[in-house]
Amino acid sequence: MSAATEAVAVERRRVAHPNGWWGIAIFCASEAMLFGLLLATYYYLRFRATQWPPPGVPEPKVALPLILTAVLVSSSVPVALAARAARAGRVRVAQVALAVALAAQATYFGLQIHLFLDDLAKFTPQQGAYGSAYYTLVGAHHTHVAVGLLLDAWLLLRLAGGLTTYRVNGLLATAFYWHFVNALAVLVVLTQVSPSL
Amino acid sequence: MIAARAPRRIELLQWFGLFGGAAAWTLQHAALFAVAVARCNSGSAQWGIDATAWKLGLTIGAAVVAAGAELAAGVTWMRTRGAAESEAPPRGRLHFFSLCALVGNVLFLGAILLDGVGSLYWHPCGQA
Amino acid sequence: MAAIDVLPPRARERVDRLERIWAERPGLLGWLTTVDHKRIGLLYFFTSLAFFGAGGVEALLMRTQLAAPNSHLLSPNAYDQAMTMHGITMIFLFVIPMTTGAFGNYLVPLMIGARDMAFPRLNALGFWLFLGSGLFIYSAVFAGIAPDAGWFDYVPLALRRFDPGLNIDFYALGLIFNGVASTLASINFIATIFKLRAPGMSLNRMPLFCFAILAVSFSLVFALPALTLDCVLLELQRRLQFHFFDVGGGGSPLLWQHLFWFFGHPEVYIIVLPAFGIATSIIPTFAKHRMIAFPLVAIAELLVAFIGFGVWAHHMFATGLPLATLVIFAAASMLVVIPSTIQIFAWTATVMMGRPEFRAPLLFIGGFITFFVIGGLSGIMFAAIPFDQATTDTYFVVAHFHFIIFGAAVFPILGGMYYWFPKVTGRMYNEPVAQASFWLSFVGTSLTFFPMHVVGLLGMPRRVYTYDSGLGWDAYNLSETVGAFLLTAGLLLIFGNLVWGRFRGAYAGSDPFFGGTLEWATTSPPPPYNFAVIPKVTSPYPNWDRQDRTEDRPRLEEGVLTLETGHETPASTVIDGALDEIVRMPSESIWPFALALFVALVFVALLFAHYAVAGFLAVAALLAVAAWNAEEPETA
Amino acid sequence: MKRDPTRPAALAALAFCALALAGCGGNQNVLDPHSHPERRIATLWWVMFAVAAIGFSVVVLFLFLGWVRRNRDRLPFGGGESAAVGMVVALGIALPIVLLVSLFVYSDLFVLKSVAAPRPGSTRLTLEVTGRQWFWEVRYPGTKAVTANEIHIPVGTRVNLVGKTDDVIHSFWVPELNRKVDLIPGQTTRILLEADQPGSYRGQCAEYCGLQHAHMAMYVIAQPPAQFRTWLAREAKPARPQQGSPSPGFLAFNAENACSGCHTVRGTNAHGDIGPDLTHVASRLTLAAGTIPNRPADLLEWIRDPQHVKPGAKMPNLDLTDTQFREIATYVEGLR
Repeated sequence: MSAATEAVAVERRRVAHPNGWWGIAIFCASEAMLFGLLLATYYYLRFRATQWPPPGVPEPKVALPLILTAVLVSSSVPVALAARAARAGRVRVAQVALAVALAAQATYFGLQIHLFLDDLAKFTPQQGAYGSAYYTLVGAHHTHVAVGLLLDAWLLLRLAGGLTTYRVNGLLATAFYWHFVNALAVLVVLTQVSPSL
Repeated sequence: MIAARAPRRIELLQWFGLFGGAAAWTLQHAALFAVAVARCNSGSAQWGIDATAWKLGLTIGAAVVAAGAELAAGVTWMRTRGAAESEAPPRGRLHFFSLCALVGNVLFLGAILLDGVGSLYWHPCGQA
Repeated sequence: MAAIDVLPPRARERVDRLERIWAERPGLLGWLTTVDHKRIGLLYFFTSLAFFGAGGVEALLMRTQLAAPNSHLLSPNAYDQAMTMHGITMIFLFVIPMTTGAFGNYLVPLMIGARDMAFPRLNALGFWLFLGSGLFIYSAVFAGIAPDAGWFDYVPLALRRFDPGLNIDFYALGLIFNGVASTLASINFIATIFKLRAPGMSLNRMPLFCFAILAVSFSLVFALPALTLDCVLLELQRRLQFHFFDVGGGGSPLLWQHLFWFFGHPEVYIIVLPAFGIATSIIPTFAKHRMIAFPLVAIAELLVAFIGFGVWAHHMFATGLPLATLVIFAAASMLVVIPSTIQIFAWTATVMMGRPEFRAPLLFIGGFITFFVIGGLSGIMFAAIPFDQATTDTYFVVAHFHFIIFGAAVFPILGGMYYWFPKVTGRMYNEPVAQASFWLSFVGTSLTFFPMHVVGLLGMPRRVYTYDSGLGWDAYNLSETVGAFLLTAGLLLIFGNLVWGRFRGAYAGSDPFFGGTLEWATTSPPPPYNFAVIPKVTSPYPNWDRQDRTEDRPRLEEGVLTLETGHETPASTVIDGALDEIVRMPSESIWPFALALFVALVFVALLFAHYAVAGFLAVAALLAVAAWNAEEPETA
Repeated sequence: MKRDPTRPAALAALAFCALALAGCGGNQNVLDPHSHPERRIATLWWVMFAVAAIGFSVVVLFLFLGWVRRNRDRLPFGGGESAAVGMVVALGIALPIVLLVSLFVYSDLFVLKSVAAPRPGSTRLTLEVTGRQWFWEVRYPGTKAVTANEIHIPVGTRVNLVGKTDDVIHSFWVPELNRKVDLIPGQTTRILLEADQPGSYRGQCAEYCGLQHAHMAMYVIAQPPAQFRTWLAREAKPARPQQGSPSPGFLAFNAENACSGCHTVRGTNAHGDIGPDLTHVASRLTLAAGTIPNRPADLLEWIRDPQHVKPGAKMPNLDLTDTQFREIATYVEGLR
């Protein structure tokens, strides 16, 4: 029987999550702790500062980051669709949904990088604790998005060669990763803009 | 082969029993630390946080949840009484974890109360 | 192998097919490309043993320097480097890779009746990364610029202003590197224990050793990010002048300590938990009795790991934090004791209930319990804030944690080496010599570490490269040094015994000790596929269920769960261990090794601040990942 | 050498030094308390030690019983499987909870009260100690007195010691008087210092602070209040002005990139701030933060080759002639 039909059969039979899903889930748990501590660091330093951001540093923009985050979070929908389609063996649908998600996420990433450089022109991490915490937190988040983009691109490439159990698992894992990153994005952006609220 | 399914309610009781106390203590412990830091640092001190109220609320809330978890564990244990710990799931596993939870929640309840008493006993920012 | 030679033809065929399917490339290349958890376990074993030797030499250098007051064997800087490297080596390059990497890797799949880890290639990657990080850190030693700010690396001492060399960069980058390896290994253990348990092994029938490894893996997964983040922030500050730890820039030196100990205290339990697991494997075997209060012991292993995350600030009782903050950590430090007391009395009760046979492995566990109680009791004292503030950073602490992380963590490792030696090599060690080696190590350990309590109470601080005469410390220090050399002799005797056993020992057969867990249900050494037929499990001590074991032979003939048609292992539901699917396992691959190599080079480039080069190497690493991913088990 | 008018004072100082050094033998003992807080800590230790000893004996006894009675399937004190589980619950859970909670209340609520930092202004005397690599700078607010590695306090008086650091983290610790407290950059930490009988109490830096962490000791000298006041008065004075033409030692001391670049001698133009204040160095017990006793021979050795006496210390080996070294030593010996 062909790899694709076998993959679908496996998906039908299985009641628990596959190994790969557990692997990425535990990895994300570790990443969650990393971001939790990163946020804790941000607030620990903030609690000590009488002015946050310090004088001479502009308050963070609010509207644009929030809108962008909304875009990123909404990309969870096509990602979920792709995963569902792949489990049902509908490779075309999976590819299209994944491509849509990739497009949205890439736009988000591009604009965020633009904002990042824009901020750097205004104030630097070397200026003090605020800048250091701000850029480290936001930078860490962008890195995770970049990794997600690579995963998407790679999966699209592989799906062109049809479905296998391995690729379906890969897609399920990537989907989980994106839902996780999107959830974190909310926490990160709220912290990022909090001084202006 | 699919394992026999236990009624949903007792499953929930078992898992709440197992994790309830742990979750309550984790939240209270972390929050107490956060409140202490926020209360005593130059920046956040201006926010006028009422440390005592927070500590009291957190402690009582957490204690209630942990007690509830202990209760849930107790119920699970009664419902599966007589089962061997290594018996086939779900019965054996329910019994096994109810025993674990009965012990765990006692510890967490103790930790929650000591946390509360200790942090309320001392002046919020007096240096050690 | 005797068991397999007399197989009836149909079973014989299946076994032969399994042998063919699971055979790996021979020779050096085979070791570079292997994904067999047993061979990877052995790689971990010998590598971490080598680092154990290095850490031991550092310890002996320090003890020799401290044997007498005002001695000049080591310069202050040489001493500081030895002190720092001793800590880093023993924790990150010996105990963790030895317990999880070697024991965990070799035993977990065998104990749960699986044919390999859930992610065999990731497993290989974990080892090669660990090896890389170890070599990376030790290259600093040979360059004479090893980390010298202590394994706890407090700022500001570790900042550029006070430590301008590469020493601390080796520390920070090396530990980030090492953390990646440990995290990957832990993820693999959790997935394996959750998913690959033999059908019938519901969580309440899982061996206690697996509970311990599960607890350790979760601790690592959640604790390591703190260390990684701390080291990243440190490098950002040292290299790019960020401000996290300097007051001038709005940072805080205590931030380092909070993050470090948020990792550092769970770390203590990470070090000692596998020892619990080994003890809970050895005691029932030699007491010939199931572990008393099995569920309580199981949950205790998980609880100690969990509560261990709530006690970090008890390492900071002297930093002048507010009392109201300290006291909640004192509270948690009190409660974290209970899981250990549960286990101690469960172990002793099992020994009393059973008919214990005090052979070498059980002797080592007896030593372990003794030392663990001493170190545990002195540990409780640090939950008493005033006493902690009086004795922290003295030799009393050194005594306390060496009883824990040497007495309690390493003795079971040594006992475990004897216990599983026949399983791994198929031969026996020499019992009388083994018992002698125990007593020698026991006396050596006591003589080395016990006087440290006294000298600490007499006011001797830690981390001093020398001390003045006339403070009443001299005699104690001398005895500690003598003890250290006795202990070394004991350890050498152990390893000598094992080497002898490997080549001259009598053949052991598959189950010389009548152990209760599944690793004893297969041949010694186990075949590449571990079990010709995936064993039936109906209790936490399946190897003692004669009925089930006698069924294995007919099941092999009928081919029930023999899976001899592909490179496969069964996967079960997470909680109740019901058979869920048959997983195709990947075969040997060079890509884990290649990837680890590129990652190592990335860290070297970062060390020398060639960021562009690091970027190119990172791309190369990504390509290696792609190549790895393109090799799919189904198509292979 | 001209006759020293302050000989009696010097003799007194020497006598005191001898007494102090005699007392140096092992007087860094946590369990030899000389103050109220430290007595509470020592008691706490003995209580915990007693309970610990019992607990340890019980476990070892159980192991021993398991070994001698290895052929019975029952607990030594009767009872089977369920009794064993009962034992685990009783001795492993119930009893420890009771003991630990009592220890928590006793130590972390009550004993802690007596060792906790004094509220600012709650004490008769306040003094400032600054940890520096690798010596202790001591100031008495309200006076000009600045000294190093030697803290004089009036006996039987509660003193609020305010700790700071100039560089890395140090930890102030005088075992026989109280617990320790870390000195952290960017903040001050307080600790209660009191001695209930005269004497000199050795203390040492307790937080790893770099190369010479091992040689960062200090003495707390508890004196009768009258004696303390005279000491403080003398310590606050500037150095005795040079009679007539400045001595060659004085000149060498103040020469370009010589001692005065790093050291202060109040009343002269030596204003260096890297090393300790030397205004009255000759009256101190030890040199280089307790590394060597303050005797002429050791002083000369120290000035001539500090990097041999205390490798890594901030004090450089100066490129001077032997006579210059001797002249400097003579000058420094005169700084009483």
